[in-house]
Amino acid sequence: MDASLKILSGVAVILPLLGSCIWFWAKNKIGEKITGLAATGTLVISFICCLTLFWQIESSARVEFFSWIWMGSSELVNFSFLLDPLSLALGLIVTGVGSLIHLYATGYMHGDEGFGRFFSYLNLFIFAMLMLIWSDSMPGIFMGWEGVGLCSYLLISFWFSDEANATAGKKAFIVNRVGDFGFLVAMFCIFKAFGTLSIPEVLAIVNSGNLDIVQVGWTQWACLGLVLGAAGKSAQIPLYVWLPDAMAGPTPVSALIHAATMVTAGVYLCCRLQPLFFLNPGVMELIAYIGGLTALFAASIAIFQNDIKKVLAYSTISQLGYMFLAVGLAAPVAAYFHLMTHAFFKALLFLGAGSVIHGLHHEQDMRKMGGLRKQMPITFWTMTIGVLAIAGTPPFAGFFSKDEILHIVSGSHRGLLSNIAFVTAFMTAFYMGRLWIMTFFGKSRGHREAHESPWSMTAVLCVLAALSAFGGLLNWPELWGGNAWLEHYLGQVVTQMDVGHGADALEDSLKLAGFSSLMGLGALGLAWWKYRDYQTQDFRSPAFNLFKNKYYIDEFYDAVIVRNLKRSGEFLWKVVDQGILDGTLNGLAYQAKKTSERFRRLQNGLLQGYALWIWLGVLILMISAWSVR
Amino acid sequence: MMEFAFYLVAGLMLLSAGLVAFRPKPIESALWLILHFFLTSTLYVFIGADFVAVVQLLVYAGAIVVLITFVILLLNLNPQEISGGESIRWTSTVLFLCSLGAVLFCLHISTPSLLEKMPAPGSSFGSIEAFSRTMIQNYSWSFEVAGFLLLLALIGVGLLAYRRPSTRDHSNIENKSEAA
Amino acid sequence: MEDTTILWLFLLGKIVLFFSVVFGAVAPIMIWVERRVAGLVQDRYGPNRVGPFGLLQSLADGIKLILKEPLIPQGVRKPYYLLAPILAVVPAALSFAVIPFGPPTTLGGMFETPQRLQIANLNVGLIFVMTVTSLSVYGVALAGWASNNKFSVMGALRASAQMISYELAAGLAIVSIIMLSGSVDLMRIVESQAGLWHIFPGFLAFLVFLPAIYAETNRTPFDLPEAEAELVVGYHTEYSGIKFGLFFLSEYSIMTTVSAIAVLLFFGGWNLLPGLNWADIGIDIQNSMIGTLIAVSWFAAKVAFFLFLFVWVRWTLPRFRYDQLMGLGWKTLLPIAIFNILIIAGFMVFA
Amino acid sequence: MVDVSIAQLLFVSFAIFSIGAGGFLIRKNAISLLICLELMLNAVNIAFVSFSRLHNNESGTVLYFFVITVAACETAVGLAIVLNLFRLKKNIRIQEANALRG
Repeated sequence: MDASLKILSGVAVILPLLGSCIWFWAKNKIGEKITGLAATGTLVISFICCLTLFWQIESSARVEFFSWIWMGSSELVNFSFLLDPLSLALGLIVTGVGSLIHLYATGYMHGDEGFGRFFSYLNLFIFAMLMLIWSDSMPGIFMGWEGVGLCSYLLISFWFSDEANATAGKKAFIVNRVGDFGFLVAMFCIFKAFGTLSIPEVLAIVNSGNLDIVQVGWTQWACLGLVLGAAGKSAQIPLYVWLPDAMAGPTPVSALIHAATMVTAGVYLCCRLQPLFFLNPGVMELIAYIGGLTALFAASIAIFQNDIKKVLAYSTISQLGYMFLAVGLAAPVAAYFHLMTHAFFKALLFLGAGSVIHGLHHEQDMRKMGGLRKQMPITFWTMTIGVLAIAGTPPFAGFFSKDEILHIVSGSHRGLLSNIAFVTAFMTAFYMGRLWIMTFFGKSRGHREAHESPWSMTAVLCVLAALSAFGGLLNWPELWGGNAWLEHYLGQVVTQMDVGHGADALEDSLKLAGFSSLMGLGALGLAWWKYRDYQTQDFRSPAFNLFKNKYYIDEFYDAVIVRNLKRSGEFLWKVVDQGILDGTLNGLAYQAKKTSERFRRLQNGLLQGYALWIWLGVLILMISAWSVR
Repeated sequence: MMEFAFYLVAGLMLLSAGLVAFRPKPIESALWLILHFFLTSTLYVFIGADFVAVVQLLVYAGAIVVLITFVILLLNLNPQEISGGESIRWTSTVLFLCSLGAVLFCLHISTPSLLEKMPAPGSSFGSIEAFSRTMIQNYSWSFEVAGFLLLLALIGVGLLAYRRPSTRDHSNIENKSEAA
Repeated sequence: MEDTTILWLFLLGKIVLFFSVVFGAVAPIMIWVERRVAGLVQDRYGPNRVGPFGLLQSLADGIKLILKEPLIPQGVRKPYYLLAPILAVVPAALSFAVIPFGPPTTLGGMFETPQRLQIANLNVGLIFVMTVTSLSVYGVALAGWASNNKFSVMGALRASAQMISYELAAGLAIVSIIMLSGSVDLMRIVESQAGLWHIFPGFLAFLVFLPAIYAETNRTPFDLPEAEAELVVGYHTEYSGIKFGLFFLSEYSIMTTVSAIAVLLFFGGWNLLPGLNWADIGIDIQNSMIGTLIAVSWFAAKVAFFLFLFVWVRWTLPRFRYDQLMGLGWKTLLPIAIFNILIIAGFMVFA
Repeated sequence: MVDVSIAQLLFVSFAIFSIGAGGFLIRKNAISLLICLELMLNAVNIAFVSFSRLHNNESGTVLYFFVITVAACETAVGLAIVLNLFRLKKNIRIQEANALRG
């Protein structure tokens, strides 16, 4: 049984890697259509492997491949996979949504000269993501972590000929690197504390409970590092600036990487190392507050964005805020559930926006859209399902996962956070409604006739619409008679905070659910009223350009960090290097030259001059000899 | 009387040395040099070193100054070819005077033993036998080296003075005018 | 000991006697002899008008030269022009001081201890002679250069070069004789020849010495500088009157000196014959006045023979070319002289 | 034999040396330099011989002999150099022979 597991997981991971190498050259040899289908094919195969793995493994399994020789200490770090519910669930999403998006991309990227290159990067991304999720040792995760960051850079600046895309890519990469720095610090601390880096061993030691104070101190630092890493990768408060700019990449990329998979890595990491976080509750609190604040903050900006992809980017940030909020309140299952449903409807929304843009020939500004209901019916209906799902209307997946989180937040009796959560939920519904209405209703402000996307794109949209519609079944709460499958499935690995199962609990949850869905519908109605016959006017309030310019965060970062960095760099270069180091060196050489110059003049070729000096010498010798006799 | 003769010779020597050093024309200084060497050999006779006196005449007056005189006569330089350009006059005069002063000062306060008359030399002082015995016995090695040095000088001069026939220029013979 | 006044008088007498004989008698007679012999050799009479057999002819020439107007050509470097003849004559005269013309005698009882018939009793006599001969080069060089004409410069150049190179050969010959006699003092050299004259062991030295002294005095086979045909009269072309006379005088005095040296070094000075000494035939040259006179006259006869040899050689041998002359001096005489030193050393060690 | 003190002899020797050195520094043409050099060497010889007379052993005179050898070589080579200088520069002014400088 172990051998088959090894083969399956190996194939699932190695296939995308091989694929990425092949597509890079194969583009002009075997034609666009075939490369597209072949790339999607590799993804489908690895999805099937994941599926079979999912069926075969009950609790968790460890697959060893080969061992890295770890530098320095004799500790051997072996390259192996930890296939437990957490990693398999996420693996399914990654490969599933990934293959759908590959299919979509064959249509979307049709005719682009970098077609092969695009698919090789995508495959490479999938390989890195799987590595991140499945490897059992921190260095393994880190390798995946870096690989994913690299692919996001490559894909964001895919059309690198345009300066803006290139800088966006660089920005993303650098901000991620700051996060990776946190991750590295965490790894060092863990190694210092526990002497090993493979996660099962670390968790075993932590669960055994006999930790001395020093080790706990080190774990605290580790957790802080992990939070920084997660914030970097999942675009939370301090390091979220790169995600909106990442929209410069092609839409499938945004859908796959910046909605479904990569951004969830942070959440996965926190869930994976949950016992570590339990050791220091302060950090959990920090995560919760970061999540809440980010959610509110991003939602407020999303309301005033005019670019359709920017709106979706900020909505992703706020939804991730929700997930971190859940993780912070020790509810990893809820976070995971929201993560999965979010993957479905956010991918759907992004791809829908993609087909709108595709239809309008790369027009991204919503003010130039409108009235696409008739020209793009399928996109319209699938987008409607997505908007309803994210707004949290009852039958759809979004309602169940968000309601779960709201339930937990209100249950944890943290007043501020629960208010934030509810307000953000209202705002989310509002800006999604605004988006929905501005693109599909009202007069067509665009000057060109839009056309429906080809079947490859619309088919994917329909599948995703179905998933986001029935996603809620994954974790139908027991209170409402569901079997809460995900809770039991993930329960084997992570511990969920219990919200209570008594009769009043059911009553509360129903009340809560009713209130949240009413709020969502209300926000949609408000949006309908506001933007129904939208021409050009928009909010005209002083706060408006504050929100519009994203609270001037970018400028602030630039002013505080980047400029200072440049200035200090320049200072070091000019004053220290040029001034002091070179200065002393050149100074010495100059002095030597000057003195030798003086002595050179002494040797003027005059024979009698030399004789004079000799004579003086003799005289001096004579006198000194005589005086000393 | 002998005292007076010594002072006379010493005075003449200084005079001739002065003339040698400071007469403008080289040929004159060469001739004065010959006189100076004669006076020096008489000084040696006064001291009692006969062999040295004769060798002085034979080698210095008879060979070295002949060489110098020959070169002066043959080159037949006209005035502007000889001296020209400002030389470091004042430093040398200052130097010369102060050194002379220094010497006088040293001699003046030197140990009284220096001022006494020298004892009469041994009978064989200054003769060829004594000289040659000392040289061959004590300084034989330096004698060989001196011989070798002469050989080297010979070869050196040969090389330096040799002019390949092609490069000989006869220009300096025609345009000679009033000589030094 | 003798009282000093007599010694001083004796010294004065020697000086007066010697110089009057050499300058006064020998030079004029030699001139006369030379012209008569030249005549006879060329099958003609020599000067025979002035005095019996023309004996007074050289006296007449001398007076003519003295009374001639001292002509100084224009363009001549005056100071050095006048200095040159003096520099030529002085060294020639100086060398007589050292030559012993007779055995140490008491002049028939005038002195208790035998006195040297030598003007200056230098124990470095022979080196002094060499020094003086080398000084005579100045006169020649200066004369040629001072008279400021191309021919005399060429003549002076050749004469001095010749004298310098042959001085070397003569010097080395003399060195071998000094090795034989073991001393540098001329008197000692003559006494060491009592038994065997140096000519026999040092024949090779004599063979080198003879041509060297001819070259030294610029005489016949080597008289290139005054070669009438090419260089007019050589370095003393511009000289006339007593200045020319002085040059002539210096030439003849050097000839007498050199021949005297030859006699002293090789032919035993005043010793009678190689095997035979004056004592053997009963003449006491040391104490009796007549003995001394006989010895001195025997010495004078030998010197006269050498002088005659000079004249004889002059009118028989052809002149050398300049490169032959220099070649002979450097490439043959010098090596022979050095080789001769080795031979003499061998002779002394084994004989 | 004149009985004279070493100081007087030394004085004569040094005076001549100074004159020679002064001449060497002042004169402007190469041959006068050589002549002054001869003067200096001669002065040194006087000192040697007088000290040899003072201590009554012959080493002084032997050294005198070696100094003379050196002087002869030096003069010969010096004159050869002057000759070349003359050929090269058509004059023997010392100031102008200063090519060998820093």
